[in-house]
Amino acid sequence: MSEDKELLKDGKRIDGRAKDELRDMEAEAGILKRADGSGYFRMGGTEVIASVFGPRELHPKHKQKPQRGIIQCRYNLAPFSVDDRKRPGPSRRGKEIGKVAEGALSSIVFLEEFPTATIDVYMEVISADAGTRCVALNAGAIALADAGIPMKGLISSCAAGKIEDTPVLDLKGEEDKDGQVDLPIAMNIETGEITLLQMDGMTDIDEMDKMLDLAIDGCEKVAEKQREALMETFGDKK
Amino acid sequence: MSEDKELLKDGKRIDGRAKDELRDMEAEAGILKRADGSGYFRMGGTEVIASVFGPRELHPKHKQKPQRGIIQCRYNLAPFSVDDRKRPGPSRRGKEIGKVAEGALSSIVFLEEFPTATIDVYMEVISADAGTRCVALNAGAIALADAGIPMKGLISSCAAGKIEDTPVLDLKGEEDKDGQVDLPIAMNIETGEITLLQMDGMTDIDEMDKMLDLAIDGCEKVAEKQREALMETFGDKK
Amino acid sequence: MSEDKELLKDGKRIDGRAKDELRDMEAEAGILKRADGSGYFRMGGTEVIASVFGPRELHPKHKQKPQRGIIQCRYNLAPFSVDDRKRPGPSRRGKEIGKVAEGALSSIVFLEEFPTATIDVYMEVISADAGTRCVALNAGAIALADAGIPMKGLISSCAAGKIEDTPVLDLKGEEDKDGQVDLPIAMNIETGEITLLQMDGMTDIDEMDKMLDLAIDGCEKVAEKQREALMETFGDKK
Amino acid sequence: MMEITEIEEEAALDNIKSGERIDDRDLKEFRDIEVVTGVAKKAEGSAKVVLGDTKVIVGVKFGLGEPFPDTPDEGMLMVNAELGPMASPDFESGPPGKDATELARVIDRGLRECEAIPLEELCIEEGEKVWKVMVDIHVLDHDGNLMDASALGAIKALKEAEMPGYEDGEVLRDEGEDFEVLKTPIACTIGKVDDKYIVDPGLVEEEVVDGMVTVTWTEEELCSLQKRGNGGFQKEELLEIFELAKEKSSELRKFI
Amino acid sequence: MMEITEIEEEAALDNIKSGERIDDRDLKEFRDIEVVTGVAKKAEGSAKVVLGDTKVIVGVKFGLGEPFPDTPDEGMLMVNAELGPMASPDFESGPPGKDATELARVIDRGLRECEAIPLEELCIEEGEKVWKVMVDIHVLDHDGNLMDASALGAIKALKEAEMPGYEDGEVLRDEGEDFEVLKTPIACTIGKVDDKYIVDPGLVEEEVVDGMVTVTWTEEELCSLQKRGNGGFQKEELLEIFELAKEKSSELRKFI
Amino acid sequence: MMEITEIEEEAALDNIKSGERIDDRDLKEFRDIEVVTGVAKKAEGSAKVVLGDTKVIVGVKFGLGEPFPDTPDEGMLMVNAELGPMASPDFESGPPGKDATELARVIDRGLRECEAIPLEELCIEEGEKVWKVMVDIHVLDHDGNLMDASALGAIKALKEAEMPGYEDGEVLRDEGEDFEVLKTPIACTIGKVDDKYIVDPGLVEEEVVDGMVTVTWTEEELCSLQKRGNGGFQKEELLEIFELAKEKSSELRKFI
Repeated sequence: MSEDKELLKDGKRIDGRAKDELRDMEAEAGILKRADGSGYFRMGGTEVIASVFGPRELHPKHKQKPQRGIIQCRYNLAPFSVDDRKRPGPSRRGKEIGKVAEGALSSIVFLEEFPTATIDVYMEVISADAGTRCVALNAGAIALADAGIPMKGLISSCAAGKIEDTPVLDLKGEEDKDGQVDLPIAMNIETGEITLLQMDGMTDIDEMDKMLDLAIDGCEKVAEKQREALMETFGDKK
Repeated sequence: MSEDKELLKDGKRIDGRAKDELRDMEAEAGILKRADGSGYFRMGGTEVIASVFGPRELHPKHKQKPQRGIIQCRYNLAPFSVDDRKRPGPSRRGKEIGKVAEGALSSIVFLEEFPTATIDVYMEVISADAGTRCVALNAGAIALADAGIPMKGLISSCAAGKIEDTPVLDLKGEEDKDGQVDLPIAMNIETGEITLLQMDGMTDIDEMDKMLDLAIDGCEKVAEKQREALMETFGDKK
Repeated sequence: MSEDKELLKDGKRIDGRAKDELRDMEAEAGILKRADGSGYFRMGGTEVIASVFGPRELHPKHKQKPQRGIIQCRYNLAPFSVDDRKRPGPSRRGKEIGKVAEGALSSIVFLEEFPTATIDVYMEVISADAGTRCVALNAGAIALADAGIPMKGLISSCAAGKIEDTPVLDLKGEEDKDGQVDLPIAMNIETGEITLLQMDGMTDIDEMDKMLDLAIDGCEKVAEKQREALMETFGDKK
Repeated sequence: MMEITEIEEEAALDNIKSGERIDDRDLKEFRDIEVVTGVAKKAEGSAKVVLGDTKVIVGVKFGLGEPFPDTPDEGMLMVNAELGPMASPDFESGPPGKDATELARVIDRGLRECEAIPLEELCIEEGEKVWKVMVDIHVLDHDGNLMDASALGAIKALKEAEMPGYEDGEVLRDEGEDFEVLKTPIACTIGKVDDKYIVDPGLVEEEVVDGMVTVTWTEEELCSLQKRGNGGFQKEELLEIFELAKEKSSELRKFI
Repeated sequence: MMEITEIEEEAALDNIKSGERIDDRDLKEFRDIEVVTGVAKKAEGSAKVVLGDTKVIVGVKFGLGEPFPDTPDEGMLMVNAELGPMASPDFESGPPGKDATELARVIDRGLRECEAIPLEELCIEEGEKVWKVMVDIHVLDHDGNLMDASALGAIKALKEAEMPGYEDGEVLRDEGEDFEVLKTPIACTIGKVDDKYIVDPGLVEEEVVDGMVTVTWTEEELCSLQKRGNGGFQKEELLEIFELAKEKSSELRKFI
Repeated sequence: MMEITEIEEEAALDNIKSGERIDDRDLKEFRDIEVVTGVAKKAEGSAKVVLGDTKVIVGVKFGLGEPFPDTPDEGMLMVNAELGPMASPDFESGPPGKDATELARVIDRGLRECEAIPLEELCIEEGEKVWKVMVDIHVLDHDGNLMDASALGAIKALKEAEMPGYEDGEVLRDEGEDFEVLKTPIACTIGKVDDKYIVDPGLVEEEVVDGMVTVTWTEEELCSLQKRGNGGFQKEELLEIFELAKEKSSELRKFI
């Protein structure tokens, strides 16, 4: 990560946000028919649609777990979601994000209620402007709730980062590209447990402390948006 | 499709055929031992060998249909069947032709007699000089009959087209390349039902009417050739 | 195979060996924990680690043989085992070697004791300086014995070859590259049966006779090394 | 999750036979249609088509490439469709199967045969560098008739597209100008049950019709045909279907 | 469809042990052989080999390519085999498996080691452009001994091939001249049961022999060996097999 | 073959809860560690790491390549991991799955973020030719904590590597000089059960911990984090884990 551009000016960021301010958000639940559950989440220029299928039988059978179900996540960039068209098909980056998403979501579902089953969470990035894994998890968590999967809580996700040696919340594209640290987290809003944590870049523990605080606050705000979307659908269904 | 060459001269085509004339044909049944049924069909410079296996169990099992069997078609160009060697392996074009071939052949087989089963039709193009999908279907239909699969009729196939604004029957290589329309059809000879229909190129309904008439007549002639081949084998077996 | 370099001088080879001399060898059994059996073999600069899993259930089930088990071999070059990094994944050469290794090893295992099962032998080449298939088989045979698989004998392998019109034993890298013939064999030491035999290069039967004698003697010496390694582990286990 | 049951299939069939539809439409009536553009911000052009509960996003990207040897002075058009597992319990991960491939190729032919895209104007340096126009069809929810929804989305996204600038081997995505599209091919799929024709078959209807034909019309001419499904058609039926498709495609054309 | 049964296997084995064959051949007798050339009209050379009920087509195509870095002044030879599902209920679709790969590689080595193809004469521009000779083995019906049938088809197709012309980076397929082949490697597979040797093992026999060796002879020299199957051979047996293969390969050589 | 049983899992969990380990280690104790270099003779650098019964070989190869368009004056670093079937009954043949991909990418980020490799010094000709540094992680025996073993092997193999010479487009592997590595990132994985932390989780422990964090420290700074497994961590726990990892990574650093 280089630092060519001026990313902070008079305490404001390139899009005018304060250091601890999220991009504008939009959320929706139940947007698809065929899936068991679905969700949409947008943070600034990053948009993701998620669908959930299951619990359903896991194939091939010898991968089934007798005591509990599993969650399988697929994270995928639409070919037109990035500047240079992305060739369809799995990428190394996408595989890794699928795995950490599984780690983030598995802790909130009562998987022991679904022995031998799989719950499949598909997250399709329609537009990518940084923070795609966080937005994907936010959409995925909405979809899981929309599917009526019994859960211990809600997972909400956002990233903190460091630009010009300053901790800030929710990097957008240019900030991510030219910034110093990217720290995406996901949190169980009920318990405060952090269920996804990744970090690139150089930092010390003191800065890390500050970035974690920013990100945790951010997750709380994301959760509000997710809850609104779920309430609206819940209202619709009545 | 461009129109650089003179494709029609004094009502005759580049190979001397009349507008409503098929290329010379050759057909044979029962040419292979290991397959349950097999067939060979040649139209001019286009040659296809087909084999049929089944009805047999469909793998993986969760794809089986409880009420009826399915037909699976594989259409493949041999690497040496075209000018520039074709890399082995499935192509987009081959996949599509496999699918429309399944649509064309499924309607004549009593599939309800074979619940959970598959009938596999393999069509290998040995030499390609236009009309490969039609010739493949003609070979495939012979192979199905040779395999003793109970059928409602015979599928016969050929293409009409438009060159120099004139509807003609059974395009050969140069005509296909420089022509204006290609209209391959397949027909159930017993009922007259058209079970494959594709079209590329620009046309109006009036021309379409004429091309369909040409192609339907062509299919009748193809059917004669297929029947001859089957009678010969039937004779052999006595 | 060209003959640019002087490979023989005063009856000695480029590394000082006599014509009928093997490279120095090293062997070890039981080097891995998770595998059911494992082995290590080195001949000069060629090193292979092998592991054995099984007998275990063969997937998919429709490939199981009701009367006897099968042996499946995977031969793989580590990406860093050759001069120019090898892209991971199966190569044509590796597939062929896997097949001839299966042919070489299957004859010594009492496969009829393991109906429907597979015994999987994985051979990873860590460093490649000619003779990799022979060294791989030597490591694989140790791993099979270490796994306690009931066997009729021991398979030992080495290659003879021809350089400067002279039959020699156990070609190393430069000799293989610039030599005239490569003749790898594997032998059941108890019965003298040759269970792997391949040959590239031009030769007559007289030379072939001499090369086979060299290779057979070489296999006997390899067997001693393998037995030492197995005795050592057997001693350890007491 | 909606798995199709036999009962639903029978209901769909019985309805059509008596001149009705399971979703209370007329035989020749489309489901509700909505077309929204600009839905994928990183795409040079994009359109979302909602056809009843079927939802498709089509995105258009421009890139640079080397032309095909036999057309050294023409740009390239690529149409790709992904039927990803998010859109239906019947779709699996992996490379495009037969259905996705057919979908992409029918739409590709519809655009190509009528020369909707002026490929010869997309040449930058003959034999060396040309524009690639990449149309990606992304299915979000499959409730039937992906063909018509995707074709509509593709031509809409192309018509909305801004073509990026070019300088010294670089794509300048900030400098867009309107992209020229010469024709408007519209695909319209007609299904048949006995002597009844239906427009815009839904998911269950696709399973029960005797067959379908996807007919692509430009403003004046037929430019592509694709018979789909297992049944067959008499010639006279086909001619009726072509006319019906022409008539109905004008309803879809209003959304362009 | 012929699935091999245990009874057939036992019959095949008992026959050989008593000096006979299930198809009434002598132990050292080939099945009926037919070799036809010019069967694939688009190939520069092609041959169909019928060996009993085994049927193989081999096609040769010429193309242009960049030479390998370590042989910048040599053309390239590629041998590929497809055991497609049409030829046997045991073959599956997909990339070549172990059997197809072994088949292609043994035939490749047979051609390469004796320098049957003068690769250094196939260089067009050193380090830049050379001819690729692509030999494709296409199995139509697998009734055993694909190795001998395919090797025979490969050398026959190469000998029949017309080499296309070349001008300004283009392949001129209309201007052919005879393609030069320097040697005639012939593969002959010998199977063993106890002390009996058989020539040209059929499908069931391949399953029951103690092992097989595919021996490739040029006119005078051995150029490739491949032991196949699970059993083993004493050295003396091998030497007998090499001689027998030499003798029998002369029968196959007549078809070239 | 060791398949993990429920009984083992329970034993591992109970042990940790009472402050012990199934293999009699202390909670914050590594298993026996051995690091050997020069184990792969064809690699420019290599290291074998033995961590208890986990065994990993890392090999470094140098090659030539074209730089990425957005960094025309920088060499390229590639980290790849193969979890081949030899190392565990749970691993399958095939392209790298999620686990192998995560392993490679976490180690890649550890090296890249702290700029351990001076990529700008690996440029040969700007925009045309640069060095590729290819780090391959080859797992021989998987008994847990592949992450720490592989990261240690990677930095060790890089530090031991001899960089080949270059002349006229050729790699001269006989002329090596020491390869410069600027930082020493060390990965240390901490697992949690209730309020207990464990270092270097073994195979069974990885299955039963509430979660793990792989923390990568250079000499002074954190350069990569990866939370793994299904559970979660309070913020305070994370800060404790980062400190613990720093302390314990100094023990691993001694092997460099």
